[in-house]
Amino acid sequence: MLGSGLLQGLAVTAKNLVGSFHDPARLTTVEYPEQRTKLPEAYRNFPFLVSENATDPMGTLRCVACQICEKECPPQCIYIEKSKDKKPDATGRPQLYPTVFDIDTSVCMSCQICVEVCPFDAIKMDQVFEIATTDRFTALLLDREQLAKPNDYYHTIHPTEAAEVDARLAAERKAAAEKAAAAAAKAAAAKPAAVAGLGEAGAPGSSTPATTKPPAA
Amino acid sequence: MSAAWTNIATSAHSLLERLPLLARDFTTDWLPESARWLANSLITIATVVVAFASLFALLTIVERKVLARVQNRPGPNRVGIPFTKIKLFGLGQPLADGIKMLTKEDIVPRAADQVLHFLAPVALLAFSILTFAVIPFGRQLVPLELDAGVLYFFAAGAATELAVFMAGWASHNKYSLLAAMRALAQLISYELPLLLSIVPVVMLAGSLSTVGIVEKQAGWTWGFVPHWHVFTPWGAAGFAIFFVAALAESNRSPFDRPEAESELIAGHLTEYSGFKYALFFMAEYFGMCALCGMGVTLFLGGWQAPLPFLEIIPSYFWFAAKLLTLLFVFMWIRATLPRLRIDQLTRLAWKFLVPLALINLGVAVFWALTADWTGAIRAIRWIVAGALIVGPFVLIGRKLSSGIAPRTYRYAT
Amino acid sequence: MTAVLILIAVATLCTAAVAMALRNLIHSALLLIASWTGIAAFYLWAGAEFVAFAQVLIYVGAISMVVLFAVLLTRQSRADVAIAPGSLGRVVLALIAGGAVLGVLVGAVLSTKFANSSATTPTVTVKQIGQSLGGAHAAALLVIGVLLTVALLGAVVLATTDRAEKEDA
Amino acid sequence: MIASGLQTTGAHVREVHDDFHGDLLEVSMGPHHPSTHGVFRMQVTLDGETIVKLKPVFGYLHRNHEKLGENTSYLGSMPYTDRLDYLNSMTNNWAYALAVEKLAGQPVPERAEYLRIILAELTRLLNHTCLAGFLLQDSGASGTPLMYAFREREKILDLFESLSGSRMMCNFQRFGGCRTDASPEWLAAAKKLTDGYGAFLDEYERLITGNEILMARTQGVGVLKPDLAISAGITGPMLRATGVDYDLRKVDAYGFYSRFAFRVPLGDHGDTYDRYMIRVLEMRESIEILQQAFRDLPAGPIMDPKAKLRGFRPKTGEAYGRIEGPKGEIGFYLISDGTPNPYRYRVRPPSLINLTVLEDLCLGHTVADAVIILGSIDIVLGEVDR
Amino acid sequence: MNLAPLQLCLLFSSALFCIGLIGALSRSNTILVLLGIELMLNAANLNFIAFWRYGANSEPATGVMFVIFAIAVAAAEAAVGLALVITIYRHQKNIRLQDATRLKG
Repeated sequence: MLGSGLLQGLAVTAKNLVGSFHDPARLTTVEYPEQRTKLPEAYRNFPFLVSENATDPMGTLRCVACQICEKECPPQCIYIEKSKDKKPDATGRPQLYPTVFDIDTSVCMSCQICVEVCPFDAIKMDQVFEIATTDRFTALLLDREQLAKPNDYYHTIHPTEAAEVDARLAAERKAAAEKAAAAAAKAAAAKPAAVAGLGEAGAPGSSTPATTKPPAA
Repeated sequence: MSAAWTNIATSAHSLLERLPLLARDFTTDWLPESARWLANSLITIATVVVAFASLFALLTIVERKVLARVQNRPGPNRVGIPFTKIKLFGLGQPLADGIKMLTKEDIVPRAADQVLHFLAPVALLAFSILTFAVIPFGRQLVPLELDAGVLYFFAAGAATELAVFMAGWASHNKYSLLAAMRALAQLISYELPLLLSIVPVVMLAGSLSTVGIVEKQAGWTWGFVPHWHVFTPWGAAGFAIFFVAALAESNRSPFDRPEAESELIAGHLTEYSGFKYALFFMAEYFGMCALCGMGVTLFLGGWQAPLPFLEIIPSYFWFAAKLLTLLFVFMWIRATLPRLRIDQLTRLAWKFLVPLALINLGVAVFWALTADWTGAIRAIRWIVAGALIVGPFVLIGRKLSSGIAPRTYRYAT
Repeated sequence: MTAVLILIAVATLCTAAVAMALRNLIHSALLLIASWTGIAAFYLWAGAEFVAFAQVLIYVGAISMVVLFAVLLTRQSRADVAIAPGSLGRVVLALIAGGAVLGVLVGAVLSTKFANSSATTPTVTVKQIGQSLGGAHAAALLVIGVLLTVALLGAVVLATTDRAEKEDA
Repeated sequence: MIASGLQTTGAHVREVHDDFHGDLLEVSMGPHHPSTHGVFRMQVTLDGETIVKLKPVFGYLHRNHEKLGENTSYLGSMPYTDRLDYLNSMTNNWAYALAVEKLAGQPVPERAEYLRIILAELTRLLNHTCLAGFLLQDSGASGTPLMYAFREREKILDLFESLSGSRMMCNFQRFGGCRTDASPEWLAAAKKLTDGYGAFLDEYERLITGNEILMARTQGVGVLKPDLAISAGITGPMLRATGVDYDLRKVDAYGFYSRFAFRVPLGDHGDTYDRYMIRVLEMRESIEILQQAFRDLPAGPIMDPKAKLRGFRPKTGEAYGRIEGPKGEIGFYLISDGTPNPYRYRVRPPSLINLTVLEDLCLGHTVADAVIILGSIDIVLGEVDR
Repeated sequence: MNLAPLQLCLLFSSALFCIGLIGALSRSNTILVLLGIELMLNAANLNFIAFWRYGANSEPATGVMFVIFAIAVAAAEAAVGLALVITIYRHQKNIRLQDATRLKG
């Protein structure tokens, strides 16, 4: 009372004034373009499409154009056109692929639901946040080529998550390969002589483990 | 030997002390006698204006820095020397701000009173510069030595309120108008405690001349307690009242009612932009500097050194140091306190500061009458004077703050 | 010196005359304040600096505020600004009366031979003023003090509203 | 004179012409005004500086939230709830998840419930800290308390970001659990923050709570009577500041709140100071809850294994899920017709309902008071306008 | 015409007095009437200073004293006068002098 509260307040501000010169807990400013904080691994901004192979990103997209994300996206910012033909994916199995895959990042609200609903681990959240542009119409509409980023990029931004995904994919593919091999063996047992050679070629991807790195070439 | 040294030291000191005057006389020496007076005056005016304009530039950045540091931010630190990477702790900021202000579009609302809208910042700046005329910046450095200097200061200062009103009214904006009303109410209320708080000083110094008042505060008790007015019971109370009233007169937080940004946008400045806004800003800082300068002159011993051996340092340096300290306290208070409501503000003036200032006047009379008490009886003088101030302070403060108190809270069971 | 006086006089008279003629109350008040400042300048010119500062402090600092407050508190609608019928006649009458008074005064001033004025400016220091206030004019000072107190109380009583929520303004 | 001049300018300076109150002034505060916390407008009629009439105008931020909810899948509405009260996305998520879980009869694993409580209490800290800062900013404290508040808020947001990937739009809860699990490092960081929060509150209170100016500004200003509060449906700290003991954490004991020991602070005056202090005291209780939650957090899954992400179609029915959000009772009312989208989706926004008494609180006070009263109601326009 | 400075001052004050008089007589706005009266007071003050400056002075400070007291009286007059104006405004919702015909509100 009688001004003691005011004096107390002045003491606190004086302490902070002095503290900001020597106490890093008090001066928490990070001067952005020069200094940057480390982004947390979970940080998400806009989605990107995972491709298995950096040299041929369009050929190795994990996306099979199933359009689940397009349907689930709350603000409806994804537009996909399914291919008419099938192309072999990273595992060599023939798959549909998106001929058009657009994300309007001016609409996208970074909710990550597309990532959660994707059964193929094909779409993931990016961490690029310096996306300012002078062109607000076309520059924010990202197409398939701009969205595709290699798997090792995914590893650099979300290492833990990517390792889990890769392990899971490897397990799935191994299981699939084993199943295919078992089926082939069964078939081979049934027709030992005629299709013995074909049985080995029947699962071409089985010999290649799930590519976490692009081939050395 | 030592006497010789003392002599040299004294002469060096006096040379340093009179350096500004010598420099001025040197420049105007070649002029005929009749023109020299005019030239000297012009040089004085130019020096004061340039000095305080640079101080203003410095203060803007310092204030932002202090506010920022109090708020745990680094503050503006980017602008340095252009086209280089040198940042100089952001000292180039005022320059950049100045360029920005100058090049911004000057918008005058269509319905505004064009002439008054233009005149308001000009008048404000003119009057606030006028107040510097009687402040003694150093031992011989007073631009205009007036017999009624203190009266002049407050006369010139009173006119600045008018400019605030003009700005608010001329803008033809409701926020500005409300701000103008608030400004009037606030300034009328605080003029009184401001003047009353300096009456004891004038009374005990026996002079309305600023130089005379400063010279009265020379000397030390026991060789280390300066005879500044603030070191007497009535002086301390008077200084506190003066300080609070000065905060209000210069529209500084917690009395920045007229431009309370959280309710009145920018008050009377709402419709001002560009250079006119900069003029307002400048005038406000000038007014603040002038009031602080007056506070230093009246209560803090003006250009007197705090300790005898420190007299070696020239007097104008001491004035500047005290002025900057007071300005820093202004900033510090701004960084800490929330704003008062307009009725609380006027109530504080009329029901608290004015009675206290009147009581303080009585204490000053007591002090003057007991000037010849010596020895142990002096302690009684101090006790009586102190009690006469603290008692009413507590009583009136209790009365004023009745109904507001920290509360305790209960919890649901 | 005379030129300065004439300059001050012209400025003061012009502002006062325009202030009295203007329709806009705020402009009138501000111009009158300028006029009062001109009078203060005259006091300075005449060497009465204490009076000049008192004039500025009281007229520009205080009375002007009260006037502006009154103007703002009695804001009027458009109807009030219109010239009331018959006011033209009043203006003419006022001009005639004012002109007559001016004529008499000017005639009197011009026809009077004043005693040789002292060439030296009489100096009056603040100390002297203080001494005569406390000495010869002490009674007047007390009366003025009482008058001001009564005026203050009277103004407060007059301006206080009956409404309960208006408090100590 | 002034009237004639003002009439020529835009609509915002129109004079009220009234035979009896010729000197009333109508001022439109907002939608672009520094103190209205977003695009909110207070149309105030002033007699001098005293408010004789106040009309809140809102809807400038209307985004069709409820209709969107009816046209989006249950999951798709989750990120939209973030954007209701964008300071408190975690509690919005929880309230919505609770409603859907009620609708679908979806159980939630124990660890997820604990995580929800941790996040909700962190959100409460965050919201109340912000409020204290904004309130002081509104009363003119040059930003210092606000900056201190934001310094602490930033730490909580960092926690949210490292857990959910986004500072404010967390989109964290799912029907039947939470989206990601909290790592031990995250829990350690959160615990550290909680341990240090009391010290911050102490400093903050030293700075401002005992401040005579603040007390003079807030005590006795904007008094809300308990009966008016109840009949207007006021909830949250604003209701408890009037002395009504109503906290959904105790009343509903949703989640595992019944397992936690905490107290509910109550005010006796219902004025702005009480509203501020109740929030400060609630923060201290939140710290208690957080400490207990960190102590008792069980291991286990965070997602019910039977929970469905895609093709989620709750059976026909209706449900109302409500929790004690930082601002009051935030509730979601859902009607399912068996399709993937809700048939009816309705939000009970505490900000809007608490705002309804604004005029009652402000009448007879000055403009300056209206600003801090509005600040103490604690609205977020995203939730008011939806 | 060769005028003594004192005569100039007196002419100045006469003119100011008449402006105040004309204003006070011709305007119907109470505030302006009050201001006209203030001007007349000021004109009188001018005379005091003029005679103090140029007249044969018996006592050095008399003119100054007169002006100081006159200013104090003027301040009191302004305060009471404007309070009256506000009261009139409250009663009749305008401040036209002609309408203020009743002493009782």
